[in-house]
Amino acid sequence: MLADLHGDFPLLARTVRNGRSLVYLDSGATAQKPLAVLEAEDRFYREHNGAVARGAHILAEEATEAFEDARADVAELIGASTDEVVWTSGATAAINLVANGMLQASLGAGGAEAERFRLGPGDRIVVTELEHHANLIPWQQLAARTGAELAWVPVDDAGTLRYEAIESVITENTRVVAFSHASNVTGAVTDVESFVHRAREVGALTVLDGCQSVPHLPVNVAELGVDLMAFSGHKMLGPTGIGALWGRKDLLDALPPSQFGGSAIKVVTMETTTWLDAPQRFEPGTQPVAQAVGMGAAARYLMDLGMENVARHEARIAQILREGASEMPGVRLLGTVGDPGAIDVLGLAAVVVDGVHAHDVGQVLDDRGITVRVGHHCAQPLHRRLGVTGSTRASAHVYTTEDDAHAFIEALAGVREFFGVAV
Amino acid sequence: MLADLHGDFPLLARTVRNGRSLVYLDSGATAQKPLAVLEAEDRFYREHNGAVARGAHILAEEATEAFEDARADVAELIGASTDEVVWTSGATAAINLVANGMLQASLGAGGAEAERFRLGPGDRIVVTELEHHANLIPWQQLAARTGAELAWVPVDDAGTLRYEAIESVITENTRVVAFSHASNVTGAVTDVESFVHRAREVGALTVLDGCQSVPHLPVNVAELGVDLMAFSGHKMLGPTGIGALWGRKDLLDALPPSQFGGSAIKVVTMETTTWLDAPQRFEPGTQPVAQAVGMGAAARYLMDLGMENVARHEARIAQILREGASEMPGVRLLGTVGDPGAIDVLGLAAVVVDGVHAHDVGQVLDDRGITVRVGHHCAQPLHRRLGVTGSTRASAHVYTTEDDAHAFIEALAGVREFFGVAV
Amino acid sequence: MSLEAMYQQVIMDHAREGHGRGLVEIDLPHRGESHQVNTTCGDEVTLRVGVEGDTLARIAWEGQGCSISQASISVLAELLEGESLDTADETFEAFRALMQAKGEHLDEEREDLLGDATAFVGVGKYPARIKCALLGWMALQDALIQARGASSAAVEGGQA
Amino acid sequence: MSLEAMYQQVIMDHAREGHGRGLVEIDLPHRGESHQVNTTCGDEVTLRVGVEGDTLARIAWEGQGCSISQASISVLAELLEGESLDTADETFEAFRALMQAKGEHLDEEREDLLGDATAFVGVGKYPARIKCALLGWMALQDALIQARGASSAAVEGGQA
Ligand SMILES: Cc1ncc(COP(=O)(O)O)c(C=O)c1O
Ligand SMILES: Cc1ncc(COP(=O)(O)O)c(C=O)c1O
Repeated sequence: MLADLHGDFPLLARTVRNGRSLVYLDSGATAQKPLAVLEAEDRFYREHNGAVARGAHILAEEATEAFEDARADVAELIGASTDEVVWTSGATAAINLVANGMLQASLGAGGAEAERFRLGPGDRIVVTELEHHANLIPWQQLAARTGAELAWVPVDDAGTLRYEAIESVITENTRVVAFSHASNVTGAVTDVESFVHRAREVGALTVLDGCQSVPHLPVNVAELGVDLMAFSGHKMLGPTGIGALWGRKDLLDALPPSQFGGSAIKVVTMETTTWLDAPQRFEPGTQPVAQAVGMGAAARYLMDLGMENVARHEARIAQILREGASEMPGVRLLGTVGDPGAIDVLGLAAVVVDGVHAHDVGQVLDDRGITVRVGHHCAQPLHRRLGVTGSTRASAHVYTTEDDAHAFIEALAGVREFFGVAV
Repeated sequence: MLADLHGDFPLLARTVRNGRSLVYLDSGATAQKPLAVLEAEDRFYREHNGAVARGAHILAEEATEAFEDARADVAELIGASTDEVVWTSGATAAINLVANGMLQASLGAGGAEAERFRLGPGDRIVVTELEHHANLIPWQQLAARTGAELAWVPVDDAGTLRYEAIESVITENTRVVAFSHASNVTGAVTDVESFVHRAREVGALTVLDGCQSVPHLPVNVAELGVDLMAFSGHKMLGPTGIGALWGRKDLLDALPPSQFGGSAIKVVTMETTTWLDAPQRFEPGTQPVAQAVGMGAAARYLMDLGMENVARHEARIAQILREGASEMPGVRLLGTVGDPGAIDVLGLAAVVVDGVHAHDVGQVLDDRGITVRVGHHCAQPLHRRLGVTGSTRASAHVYTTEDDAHAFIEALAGVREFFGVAV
Repeated sequence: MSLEAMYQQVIMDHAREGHGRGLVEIDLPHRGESHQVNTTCGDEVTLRVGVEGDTLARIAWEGQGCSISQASISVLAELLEGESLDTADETFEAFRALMQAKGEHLDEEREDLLGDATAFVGVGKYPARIKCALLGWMALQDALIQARGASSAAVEGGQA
Repeated sequence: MSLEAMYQQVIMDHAREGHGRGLVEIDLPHRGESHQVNTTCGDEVTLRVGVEGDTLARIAWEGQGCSISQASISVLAELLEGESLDTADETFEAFRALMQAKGEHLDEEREDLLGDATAFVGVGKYPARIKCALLGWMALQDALIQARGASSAAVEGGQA
């Protein structure tokens, strides 16, 4: 287990609802921020704020250096080269950058180099049935606009991906396979290799949604073998308003941009524009500089803890949450408990309480100072597939203690009684 | 004149290059931040950070309230209704939101309501020759993708818009007119009414680039009569990583989204998605919450100063900068000096020094602690039209003093001598 | 504010009982129907009204959701069926005011009008739950607009 | 670091003189041409080289830009025309090292190689200006790759 990190996270010291101490278990939605991140952002504004990559004066120089150093830190966290990391406003924006770039390519942008991104009738896009809306709707809409067909790898009744379907779903005409590294509902960590292997066989691009993996597990893009990966800052202890797209350099240099503006260009006339190479071609306009600096500091904070240690810590929390929930009468845990030895599941538990609506479950927990997420967690199709409209999710991060996890299980045990549902 | 506000802006107290005090004259690129903004963001992270519009727990409630209050503050600054303000990652993103929405519509998205956004061959898009790349390239590329034609209102040899050309350039088949409220190079404030009048005659949408007006002038969207307006947070004393699109509610509710993800949706199945109304339909994914809170605080700070006062203050700075530059031998001021009585020009001056490259001019100023911007300021076509590749721009904000402006003029006067160019 | 103050017994009872539940055909010339979704949680309600003269003669609904949303629909059905349209409007306005009151009680006159619905006073303390309590009321308002309209056709409409 | 230390007299002189300026045709079998743009300011250079055996026989260029970029092209033209390709490579590496040295001098051996080009030492203090100083050198490197390649055709290429 990691040492107790509460001292690093100012918000965790606050009290809620009638002076109760806060048990923050909504890190799957957004994480709290360590002082290292808050101070990095604040220092940037107080000492170095200036336009990046546009000016030649001292502040512009310092700001550019801070911005690029942060990019290097984030690249290091995922085992990538610095020039393969594109700043975006979040993971959602990163995924849309890829999908909209493919739309631009499909409409003729990008010349011969963009050929591999062109879609049309007869082509297939593959996702999975457990995707977060952010990694479903962009592909669904890309399919609708280009005439390509959307197909998906289904899950079974427990919410587990049916890996045996990969071969038949990822057909020869599949051009892109988008899937998440870990589910924000079941917590299951995806066997990436199964997808990559088949995608390579048919020559499809792989786009990984790393939102729930990068903050919690050791992630190395070279080892994973995917082509592109999106992740966000706010879930990995960084600021809001920032995220990143990682991609193989040759792909990024060929993908047409879909957001246009200053600083991303070589030459602009009224009629035509030529783009810089990646990452700059995808970074038009004034950049989220302070946020990048904050995300860089978050990456350093995580690397200092060591992602192996983080993963082991959260595996222990997962065990308490998931075993506790699965053994509780009248409570259904979405997904499987996970193997206590392996890191095959995130430190989260989404549960359905028989006879009590998730909103009501959440209200009882909130009253105890325990903040969890209720609803469909932006995964409506998965919830529908599991026969529920919503669930109650407790999710952990580096600062979550065993006590936090026990508090959740204890409070959960009292919910049905409170609502007078027969136990 | 405004009182000296340096005490509110921590960065302005720092020293640069060999201990010189900083004269910050690059606010046109990005503004410095008052304590009120830094503290609002910091307080948010330390006390209220939580996912917005998704959770039901106390932090989610507080974060949502802070986020929506900030939206109301920004709306108030521009005289708009709260539900007409969409958060974006910046002005560039806001303009792309409109252009990419029109692309989606042109490809069939959005049903009958989106009819007014559809473009194709035979349709015309109008911009001006002085646009920032952020308000040129999105339209240029939209034209290229849809087969519509791009036309522009030209400028004269001084860089002034040729208003008399509006009627002939904005033809009956013009569907959208995108133009800036104030030029970031000449500083000229646009006569918006001339554009709006003609656009209405032909039934074209008007999109205003308010990047350089909202931070410096009283702006009221209802009075301006435009349909949509983009502006960014960092130029109006707010954080990086945030901006806004304002639009008439009926238009925003009909414009198809072009970025897809969670929280923007009503119902999602694997095959289809239905969207919420504006502004949420355009805000998929985790929002830049802390940045919105910071931008709201910036709006309040400006409203407390009073935008009339801000404009008057900067008009005085403009006079010093522009008269000083225009009277200097061997120096060319881009644009016109402006009328000392009227607020027809921003507090900025872009100059070309005969025989000295802008980079070298900037270097001399930087050595004196004066930070200005050198280059094409993301307006290559305008510079090309004026026969230069770049210029040196000093630009002011609320904290700029007369002394700052005089320091620029004084240092500028020494540049040609330093480089041994005959005076 | 304790949890018990929010989940008053009246609310728990209504959530269980569900007055007016069952989406029966309403055979009146002036009728309306509305389907509302609470987009934060996906909860839904379909609510039908029938109007006779100035009277809100029938209310019928089907839906699923949390105890707050279900109880509040049950309460409004029990409270307003058979009342005048004016009373329905006033009660709706009073309920909206209660939701905005951040947990404070309203004046006696409006509380009288609200009857059992005053039990929802605690919900006003929890902004995220106000939508739950209002779900049925939004459907009612929408359905009544149709019933009052020239056409008596049932139209699918709106969102929470 | 004073401004005068950056803009040394050698630099000012080269900026004025512009050795090798003029985009003459190079009539040698092994030649190359490169067009480079400094995208921060739009400055451009077109540079041609001719190679004879192991010798960088000719350098010719045309361009416009700041005094740093113009002077550095002039210096490289003066310095490297007639030198061996190996010397050109070594000098390029030394110049790159100088730019990375943040205003510090290099060892004597490399400074000897650099000659007049050591005057650019102050540029290393200003990250935004390093691109200016390297513009011509990038063009040279690119043009030499072509000249050395199997084909002797001049190819348009690259960016700064
Ligand atoms: C006139 C104008 N339009 C658009 C922009 C782009 O704004 P941002 O960089 O904040 O996206 C700028 C600033 O760079 C500008 O000055
Ligand atoms: C699995 C997954 N994908 C994508 C996202 C979207 O990320 P963001 O909201 O940071 O854009 C999230 C978080 O909401 C997520 O959990």
